[in-house]
Amino acid sequence: MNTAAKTIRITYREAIKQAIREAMQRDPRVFVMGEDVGRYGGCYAVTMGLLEEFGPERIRDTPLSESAFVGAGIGAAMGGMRPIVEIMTVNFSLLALDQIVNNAATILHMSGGQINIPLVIRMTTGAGRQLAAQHSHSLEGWYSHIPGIRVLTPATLEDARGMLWTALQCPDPVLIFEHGTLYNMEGDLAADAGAIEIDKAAIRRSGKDASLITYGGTLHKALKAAEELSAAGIDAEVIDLRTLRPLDTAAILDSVTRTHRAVIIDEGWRSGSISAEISARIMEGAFYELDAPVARVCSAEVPMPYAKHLEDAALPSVPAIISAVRGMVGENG
Amino acid sequence: MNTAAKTIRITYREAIKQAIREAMQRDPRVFVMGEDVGRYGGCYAVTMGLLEEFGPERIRDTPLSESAFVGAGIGAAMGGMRPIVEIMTVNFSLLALDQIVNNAATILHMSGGQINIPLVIRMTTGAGRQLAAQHSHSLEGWYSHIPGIRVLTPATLEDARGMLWTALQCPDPVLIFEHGTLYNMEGDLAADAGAIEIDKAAIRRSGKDASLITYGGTLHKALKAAEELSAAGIDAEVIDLRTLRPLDTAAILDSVTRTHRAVIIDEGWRSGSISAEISARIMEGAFYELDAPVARVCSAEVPMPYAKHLEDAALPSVPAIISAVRGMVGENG
Amino acid sequence: MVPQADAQRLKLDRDHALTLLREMLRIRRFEEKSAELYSAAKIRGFLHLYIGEEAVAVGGVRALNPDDAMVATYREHGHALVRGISTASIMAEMFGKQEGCSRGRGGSMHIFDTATRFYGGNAIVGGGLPIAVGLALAEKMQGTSRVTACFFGEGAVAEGEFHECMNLAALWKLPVVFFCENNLYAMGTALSRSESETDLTLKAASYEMPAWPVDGMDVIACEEAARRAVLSVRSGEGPCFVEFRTYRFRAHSMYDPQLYRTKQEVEEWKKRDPIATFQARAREAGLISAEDVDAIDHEISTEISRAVEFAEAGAWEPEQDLTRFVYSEKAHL
Amino acid sequence: MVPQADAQRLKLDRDHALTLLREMLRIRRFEEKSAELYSAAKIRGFLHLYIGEEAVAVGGVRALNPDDAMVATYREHGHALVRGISTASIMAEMFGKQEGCSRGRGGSMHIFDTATRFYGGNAIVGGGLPIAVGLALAEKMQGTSRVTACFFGEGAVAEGEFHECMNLAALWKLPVVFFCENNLYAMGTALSRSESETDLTLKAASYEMPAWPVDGMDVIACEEAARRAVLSVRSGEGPCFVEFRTYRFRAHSMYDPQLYRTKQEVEEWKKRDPIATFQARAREAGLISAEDVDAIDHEISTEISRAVEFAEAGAWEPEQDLTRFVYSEKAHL
Ligand SMILES: Cc1ncc(C[n+]2csc(CCOP(=O)(O)OP(=O)(O)O)c2C)c(N)n1
Ligand SMILES: Cc1ncc(C[n+]2csc(CCOP(=O)(O)OP(=O)(O)O)c2C)c(N)n1
Ligand SMILES: [Mg+2]
Ligand SMILES: [Mg+2]
Repeated sequence: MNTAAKTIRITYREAIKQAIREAMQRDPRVFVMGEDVGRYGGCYAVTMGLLEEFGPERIRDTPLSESAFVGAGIGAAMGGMRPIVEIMTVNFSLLALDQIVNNAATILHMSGGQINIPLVIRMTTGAGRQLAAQHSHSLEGWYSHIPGIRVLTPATLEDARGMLWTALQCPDPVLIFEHGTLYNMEGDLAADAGAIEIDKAAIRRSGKDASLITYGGTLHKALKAAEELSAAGIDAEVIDLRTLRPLDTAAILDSVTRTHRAVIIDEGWRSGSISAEISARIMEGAFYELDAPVARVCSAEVPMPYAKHLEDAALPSVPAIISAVRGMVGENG
Repeated sequence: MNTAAKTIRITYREAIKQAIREAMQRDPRVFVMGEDVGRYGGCYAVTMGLLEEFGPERIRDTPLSESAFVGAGIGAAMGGMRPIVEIMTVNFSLLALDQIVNNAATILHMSGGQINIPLVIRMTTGAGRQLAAQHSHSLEGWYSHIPGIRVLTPATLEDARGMLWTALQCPDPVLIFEHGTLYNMEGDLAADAGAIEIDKAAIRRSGKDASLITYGGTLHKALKAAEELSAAGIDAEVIDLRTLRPLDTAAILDSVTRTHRAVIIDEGWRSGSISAEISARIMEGAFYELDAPVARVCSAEVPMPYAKHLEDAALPSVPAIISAVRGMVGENG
Repeated sequence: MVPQADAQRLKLDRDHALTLLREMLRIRRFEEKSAELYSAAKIRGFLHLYIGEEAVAVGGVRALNPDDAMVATYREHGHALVRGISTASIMAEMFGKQEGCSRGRGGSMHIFDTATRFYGGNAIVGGGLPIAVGLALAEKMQGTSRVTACFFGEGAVAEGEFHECMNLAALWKLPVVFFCENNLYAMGTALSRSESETDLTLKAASYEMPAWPVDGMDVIACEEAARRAVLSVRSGEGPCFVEFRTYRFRAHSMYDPQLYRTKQEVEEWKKRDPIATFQARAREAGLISAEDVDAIDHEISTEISRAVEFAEAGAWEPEQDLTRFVYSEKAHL
Repeated sequence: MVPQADAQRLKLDRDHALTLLREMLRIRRFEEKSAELYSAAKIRGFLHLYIGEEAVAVGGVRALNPDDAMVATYREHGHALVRGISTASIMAEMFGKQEGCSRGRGGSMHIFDTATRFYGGNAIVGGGLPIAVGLALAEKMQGTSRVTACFFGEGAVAEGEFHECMNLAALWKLPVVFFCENNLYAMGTALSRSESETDLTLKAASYEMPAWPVDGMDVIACEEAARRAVLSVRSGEGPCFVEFRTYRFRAHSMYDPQLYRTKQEVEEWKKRDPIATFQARAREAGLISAEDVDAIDHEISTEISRAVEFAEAGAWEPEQDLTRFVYSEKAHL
């Protein structure tokens, strides 16, 4: 039908807001709770205007009490609501980690399957804005170590618009990480864009020479690198993981089996990042397919410095991705 | 000299206690702070008797305020003391994680190298005692993702006795994870056993057919597996990592380069565990040396169930290690 | 601070007296049997006995309606029994059997039962408070008149979560009642060693929350205070805080040399045994007879031996089901 | 609650008046320049201005001895300036230059200086409190008579860490003074929307900690209250809490549409501008003249332009030094 053809110009921020609005219109059990989501309009303006539309009961400003309001989200979910808890940034989520790891992730199991926790927690993640060591973490990969939760990392307008509703339908706790540098990303989105599945990776660019495996904020760096590589005659495939837990291992192995080379790009600190898990899974599932060892382009292992040139040096960069690919396509290529 | 020959019969618990006692005798800046370290004698009796010897100023019982007393340890270290903060178990350390990640790990860097934090944090880790989902985490590998801290996992009497003093000499924050199943481990220790380096892995059993790479509570399972394998004619090397951050990559690659096969044994949940990082480093540093893909024997990805048979099934086991090695030595072996 | 509504004393009649005695005795005998079974290694992990504190759970839980919700701690056998969870399913849970209320996945510290809205059994001190606040938030948003009761020990008062939850509940006038079980010790730490202000009702007052203390060894007083609090909360006046002044007769858990208190102190408190004193009172008042007591005793021991038989006869959950209940089996709720 | 010692009013003489005015004006002009440089993109990341609150830092910091310690928040330019950290090194820090007090690694939110015992600059709300408590613990254990001052906003009062730290400090009678800067808003959240009890001194009282409020727009009152508190703390009577009632004239940070308050409210408060009002008072009292003010203004603008030149002329830390200061460069302290 031709409405499907219609598109609208929209930002990542606005796409998330529309997803929240639609969810609140469709389901009276849905409400938003977090610091400054109401009167302030959200620290990154995602919830701007929703207070006026839905009122203070459903757009709840909370005190600075991360552990209590995240835990209250768990309890409210048990009690029949569908909370969307916003933690301003991943950096502050550490104050609520006990509630996430010891309650949200365990109660379904500890209760022998009796009690579900249909909770969605949204938070901003990532560096790139000179916010220094306490405001620049990328811990989404770290969170994906925890059984019992799901970890989503929307990197496109479609996913920003569509993952939330599906997450709200999920009977288990879902964490959604929004990279801070994406909020102003603007583009065209189908006017009727809606819910979208949340457990499959996506091929954002297909190619035959190497697989660039990434997610979130670094997806766009990988796509840019792939462009530049194609100019140099190297045809790279770009995989957007979309979901870090559960990881879509099949999609990863399938791509590597076709390209025989892989570079993982991850804004997390290298050691113990999700990039390590991906490399290990390729080791276990596609070892004999590899023409070269899997490479990783991650953040330097340093608390993020404030100075721009040092921050840039600490983060995965397009040139770094390109040289990693070139290095490997050189080898038995 | 012949005193070196003298040994004493001692438990892991007692070895740690002696290390604490010696440190407190040698350095007046050293003190112990934590929940029930004094009157109760320590939840695992490690500090039993120290209150009587050193008094309540230096063996400080704290309220149930993990974030405050861990943070107070950071401040006290900045202020010239040498605190040994005991967090009863790793499960409760999540309540103090903000202080560890956002302060202890960052302040040296954020201050441009001005401020050191010579803090030691000890905690019990691991499963195996039917304590269920909230009391059975093995998060030491997870912690080792954080730049700015050091992560130690003493698995032998020598390390239990010797790592603490060296950790106290270190100008940076050191986390020591003691596996709960080791406290009653008894054996002979040199009467003059003392400080020992904290950044090198150790070969606990040398072998030529495969490298079993592990640490902490699973070291003893790996050694047992190696014994049984040797009976079957497979000569396995056992590497005790001892320190998870920084990882002794050289020792890992050196062993794999000799054995051409590696199995990593880790009590952490498989996805995103330190075993993934080790596998990735072998991929990057010894790919062409491998006769078979690196394998991992980890904990099942489930909040730990209470029932014994289910807990046993969830944890790395000697038979699982053996079959992983057999599987690979079968291959082009 | 005491709401006046329903302030007159409860009229105690024979049935009421028999019920109170039966409920307290059931807990006492159930736990004496549990201790025995722990020594027999039928029950493992941590086992925290409530012996001495029975009047609190009996008074507190009886004040609730069947459709109210409740949250408790790892010392929750008593609360679960009074709430009406079957003795058999609780015993089976502690045996780790599939017939247990949590299918043997939770054990003694994690009793859950949706039928009675019993939301655990939480082994993190303070960890249940945010959940209770969230359950109450859900009730309020859904416009019910249901109350959520949150039981916790005085040790939890030192945790940051206590502070955050008291404030959030009072700020939002949520229908939650905080039942603080002040047994004077948190493991080995006396209240005076963990709180600068030991009058806990003053803390509650600092959140503008009505609060009052009650003799936790007097079951009638406990029931009255609890009913008064629940009534006030149900009437929409916001949360209440009740401090039950009680005492733990047994060790904190099964391994506790009790170095932190004198035998004499324990003996003094035993003179105020809630069961013995109530029984005497009811006998004097001519409400019950020696025969009644024998009958109740007989009835209870039959119930408990049946529960043990049931637990013994129970099945171990199949090992291949290990990873069930990590994520929900239903796609939607 | 007010300790009587030193309760008489400060005698204000000409020098004192000139100093107070100069200190407040320096902060004001420094931040006006900073805002300008932010628009010019010389300063990046988050920039939180203290304009309107100058009297608090001037009064509070002046009450300290040179060897006392202090901890502040991300809104700490004023405190750093009054403490005596050079204008040039603070400006260079915000430029991200190597000559900055934190070598450009910290930026505006992370000013550190060991020479003046200025322990940051913390960007986690409440995150500095445990550090201050620990610094005070170190002083007490080392038997010094030094005091640690902890500045934080009223928003931090909702955090669990506030509660844990107030209790620990009072319980252990530590030499720490809590200076709460109540500017009525935490980002966009008014105190009445975040606290069930808005009289913060009552909260302090619930920890048995002496506490009193003071007009934070009156620099004399601020200095008096601070001196009184510091004196009481130094005398060994344990911690004190002072609530400075003040107001933020500017946005929370550089991106804040200020939807949460009216222009009129801001204008009302501006009538109480601490600088204008004090200047008028001092003029009336004949303590200072118009020429004095011009002289100070001139002096300050020279100092600030020198600071900007210094920052401009500063060097970028070499990129290859990126990972310095993650771990200490000295093996021992
Ligand atoms: C956050 C946390 N810290 C420490 C522990 C270990 N622990 C278990 S029970 C307990 C004492 C709690 O005392 P209280 O709250 O008074 O309850 P009680 O045991 O007296 O019923 C402690 C310290 C824990 N379970 N959780
Ligand atoms: C733990 C935490 N949560 C949220 C934030 C985001 N944040 C930064 S400043 C601020 C407001 C703090 O208000 P207040 O403590 O009153 O200090 P003020 O900014 O008014 O000086 C918030 C919510 C943070 N930095 N840390
Ligand atoms: Mg107690
Ligand atoms: Mg404020």
